[in-house]
Amino acid sequence: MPEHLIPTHALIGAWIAVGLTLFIFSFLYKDNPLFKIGEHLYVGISVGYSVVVVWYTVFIRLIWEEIAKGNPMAILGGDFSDLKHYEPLIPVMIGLLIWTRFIPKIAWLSRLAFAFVVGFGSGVAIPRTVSSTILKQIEDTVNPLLTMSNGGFSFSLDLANPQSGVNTVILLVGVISVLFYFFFSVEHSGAGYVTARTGVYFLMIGFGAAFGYTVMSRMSLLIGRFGDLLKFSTADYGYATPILLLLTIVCLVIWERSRPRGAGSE
Amino acid sequence: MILVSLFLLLLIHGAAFAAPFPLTPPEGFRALDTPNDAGTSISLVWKASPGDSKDRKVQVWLAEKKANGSVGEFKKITELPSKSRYIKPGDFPWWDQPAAKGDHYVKIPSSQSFPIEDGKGYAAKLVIREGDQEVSSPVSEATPAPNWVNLAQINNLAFVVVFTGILLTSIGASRRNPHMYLRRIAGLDAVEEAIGRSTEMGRPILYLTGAGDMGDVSTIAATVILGEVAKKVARYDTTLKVPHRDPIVMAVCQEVVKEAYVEVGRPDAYREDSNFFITGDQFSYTAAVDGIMLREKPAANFFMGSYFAESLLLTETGASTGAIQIAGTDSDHQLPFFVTTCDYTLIGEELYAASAYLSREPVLVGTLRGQDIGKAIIMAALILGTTLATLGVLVQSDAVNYILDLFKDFK
Amino acid sequence: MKEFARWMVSIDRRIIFVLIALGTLLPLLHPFGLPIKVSPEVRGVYDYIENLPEGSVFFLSLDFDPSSKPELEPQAVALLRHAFRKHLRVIGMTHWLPGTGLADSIFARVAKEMGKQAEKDYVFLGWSPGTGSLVIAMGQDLYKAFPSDNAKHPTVGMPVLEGVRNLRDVNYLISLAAGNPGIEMWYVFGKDKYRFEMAGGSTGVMAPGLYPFLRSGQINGLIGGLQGAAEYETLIGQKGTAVAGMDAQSADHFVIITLVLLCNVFYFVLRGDKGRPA
Amino acid sequence: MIFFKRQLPLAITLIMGVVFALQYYIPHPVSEDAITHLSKWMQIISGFAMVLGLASLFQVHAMKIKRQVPGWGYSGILFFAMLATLAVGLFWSKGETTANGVQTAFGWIYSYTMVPLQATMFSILAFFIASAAYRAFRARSREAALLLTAAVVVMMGRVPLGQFLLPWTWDVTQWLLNVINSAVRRAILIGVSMGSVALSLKIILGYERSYLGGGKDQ
Repeated sequence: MPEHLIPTHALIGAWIAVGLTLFIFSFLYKDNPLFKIGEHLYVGISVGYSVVVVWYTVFIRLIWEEIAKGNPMAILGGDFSDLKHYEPLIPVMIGLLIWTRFIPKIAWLSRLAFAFVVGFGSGVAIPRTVSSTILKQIEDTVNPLLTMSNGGFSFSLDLANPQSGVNTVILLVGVISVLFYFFFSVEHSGAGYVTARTGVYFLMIGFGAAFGYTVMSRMSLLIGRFGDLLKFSTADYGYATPILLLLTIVCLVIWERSRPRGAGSE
Repeated sequence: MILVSLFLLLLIHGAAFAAPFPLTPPEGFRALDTPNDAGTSISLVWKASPGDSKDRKVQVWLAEKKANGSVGEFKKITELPSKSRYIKPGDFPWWDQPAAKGDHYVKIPSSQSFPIEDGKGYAAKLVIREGDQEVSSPVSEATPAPNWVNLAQINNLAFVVVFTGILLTSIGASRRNPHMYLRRIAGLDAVEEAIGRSTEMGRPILYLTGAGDMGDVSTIAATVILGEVAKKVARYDTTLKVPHRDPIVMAVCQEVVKEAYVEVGRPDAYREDSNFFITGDQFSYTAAVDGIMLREKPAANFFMGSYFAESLLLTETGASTGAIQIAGTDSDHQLPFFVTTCDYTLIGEELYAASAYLSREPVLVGTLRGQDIGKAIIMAALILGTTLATLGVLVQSDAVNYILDLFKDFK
Repeated sequence: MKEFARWMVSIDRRIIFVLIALGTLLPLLHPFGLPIKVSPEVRGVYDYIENLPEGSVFFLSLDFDPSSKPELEPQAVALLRHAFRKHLRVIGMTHWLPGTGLADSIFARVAKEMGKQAEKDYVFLGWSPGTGSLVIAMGQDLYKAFPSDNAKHPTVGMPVLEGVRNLRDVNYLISLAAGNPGIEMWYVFGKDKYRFEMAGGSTGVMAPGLYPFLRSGQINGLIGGLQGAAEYETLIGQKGTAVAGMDAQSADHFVIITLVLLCNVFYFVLRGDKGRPA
Repeated sequence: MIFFKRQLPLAITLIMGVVFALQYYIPHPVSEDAITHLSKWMQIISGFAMVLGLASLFQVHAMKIKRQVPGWGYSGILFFAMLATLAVGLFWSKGETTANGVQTAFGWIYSYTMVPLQATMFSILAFFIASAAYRAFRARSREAALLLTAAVVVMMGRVPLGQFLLPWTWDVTQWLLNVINSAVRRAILIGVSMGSVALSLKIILGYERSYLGGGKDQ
């Protein structure tokens, strides 16, 4: 067997990856220490990873490298053209205000920073939301029901074409009835009842479609994990998967036996 | 004679073969500052011609105007087929049209080969070519400038202004009358039933506020509803358990629950530990809450707020213990799971509506009413728009666009 | 009958877990290779890339993290193979911090496979904070938003970025998203103002929510989940992990459908009992 | 002082909100420059804000270790994992996951621990969907029946085996997604957008202040 084809670091990596995968899967049996170890490792590593990336992206790339381009001596000497390199200091100040949250006495300063960020975010969002998700959506829902062809008018009954007349009507009925269902100022009785019920039926079919898609999504994730486990179960990787699977089961059995009787899962 | 007529015939025939329409200079050609832009660009318009075809090319030539008013050397900027760049319906709103529908419209931005600067005059002409023939248009001049308002988007601004007005008015109205009419929400009747059942069975009530922080509308709604649930719990003297994953949300909820107990005159029954923090991690939190459900078998589970992948893990465990489950969330991607595993689900905006309905907080009620009016306008626009658009096809008229354009998104 | 139904309903759920595990494992070990049908949503993306001239700027934003790797990595790989085969200039980035390393390795791997060079044929800009503000920043000036790429090399003067000043110079943008920030955010803060053509690829969870944008032409194509990735692999004629996974996907769906049907059969059998079936 | 704590933040929000909402309608270079600079600033500020979230997690677990609450050992594991990743990332690999096409130690940690852990965490949901499908997904009402029927059709139509056995499910799935689902999502989208515009307006106008944190104006 050409075991040496896999470099050592990849081999160790494969064993660790398989081990951690099985730790997490052990949750399917029940909540247990192996799962908790895996989970806390995950949180710890991802926090560590995030800090490193934020450090290099924000503090080095966006702040330090820009400031380092400036020449403080030139500015002291009266040449202000380098001043633009110090622009990142403004957001740094605001960012530091956010950090005052850690110091209860001056924590209120962080409100100024939040006000700045949230104000900008809200302002920027309003016209863009109106444009993309209100006007644009109305625009596409409003369509003529009839089409003009060869001097005559026709109403297309083709269900397979999403733009056909009949689908335009269904879309319109759907949008209006669902909007009406989320309308709280009138009682749903009489014609209102019929419209709201129609809305509910549309909602349920729509959620059904989403449900089907979500099932697909979750299954794909499992398939991906199993694919990796299978890849690492070959002789090239020293049968990592079967060996570690056995070990995990043994650990679970020992844990189960060593627990005092009657102790519930934490 | 015969020869001449033969020659003429050939000429006519040949010309007809190559171009049924003679090469003429473009009509109505003019250059203008590109509307609604940041400057450094000019636009050209000219009328469509029956001779427009793929093979007939249009060249755009530009020249800079000198300070003394003379025109510099013309440079060829681009070449395009004459049968292109027509103004289509929907390109420009009726209140801001650089030219009529069906005309040609070309925007010339500044480029490295021909930089266009604001405030300078530019002369433009078109050269129409077909085969080795060519004709030139008259020269037209324009001065690019940046604009202060994007007129094409003025309907967007109008929408924002009108909506702001509606919102402020309805908040004002609900301050005067916080009991303005709101329709009953089906899931809310179940709340009472669920609490009653818990009391009968002597089992606790579990209430989750979701994964969001206090910046989430759904979390705010969840805390408001918690207050109302807590009042009923205090009256019935049942146990309430609220496990948390965000310390700030927990602090807020402690206040809310305490106030509720005080309000119904049972401050003695309030227990500080009904709100407790578990952890911020999604799956440890879920595992812990599942454990509570299995051990203490609450008679009613409430899931309010925003949820992610953990939703199914929670509701499925809850369903297996036989609890009444009431959910309310705006996380639409998780709604299918709540709907199928819970007894009652407040869908999307119903969650916000429930918080307004129960608390009668003027700002919440007013916002709900304001959004309702906005929705009514949109529903009306959809029905009216479709009718008008169909009418427009029937009578072959563009007049309906005066209304339809108001609800379109222009750039 | 009722006794049986009650016994069946209270069966240990770990037995169902085993069923799912088998439904996944067996087809992976013994694939049966059913043909993949291509939907118009996916074809829309393929056709647009197919018709882009050589050297066009293609922006691929990998907005996901390892938790969605099995669904979105095959999409990314198939799109990159297609783009590199068409000799497009590719710009990559991610809005999801934990996905940075994954996105980086996808770019590096496919580029190596297709013989493409970093900075000449493609660039991976990496991650930067800000989401919506970041998109606006790139729409205004790409070099201000990303002074350097993920490998810390300055972006100004990179051959692959020649003539690209901001998002307006991008010919086609695709966001492969597992949630927010993702496709909708790219539209609202990006395309809405900077007018590039764009499409989306997403996990199955997100896909149904994107159909309104597809219908209105705000995105001109949509690749949904593993099935979408398999369709794209079929279109470019280079089968990969998605096509390989589809048999397991089929089997799993049938296990679930059977379970849902059984659940309802037992439910109706037991419904005669007093009260709500627990 | 009360001015700085209460009115000033509201004033800042109001000014920022109004200015940058109007910015959208102003194509002039002055307005474009403003948003170029501000969006760049926001990038940097978001970096600072992220640290806030990370720090509070740090605090929670440090507390657990200090008080030795049950399970504090797991918090210890978390700390160890975090510090090890930090040390390797900052001092050894300088933040690079690959250097000259070769995986660094930092990249190794990422691809052999973080990737499998995170991917597996979500894949366990596949099992729970299956168990819920068996125990909880019942047609309790007409609505739930419609939901489940649509779900089954889409599950069939979206996989090759379903398309092979019942070819019509493919067409019905396409129709469900393109027409019914689009209508529902569009209505929800319009409703949610109105809600978010309303929230943004309330924030700008000072009706909504919970984002400022810290409960009632202290």
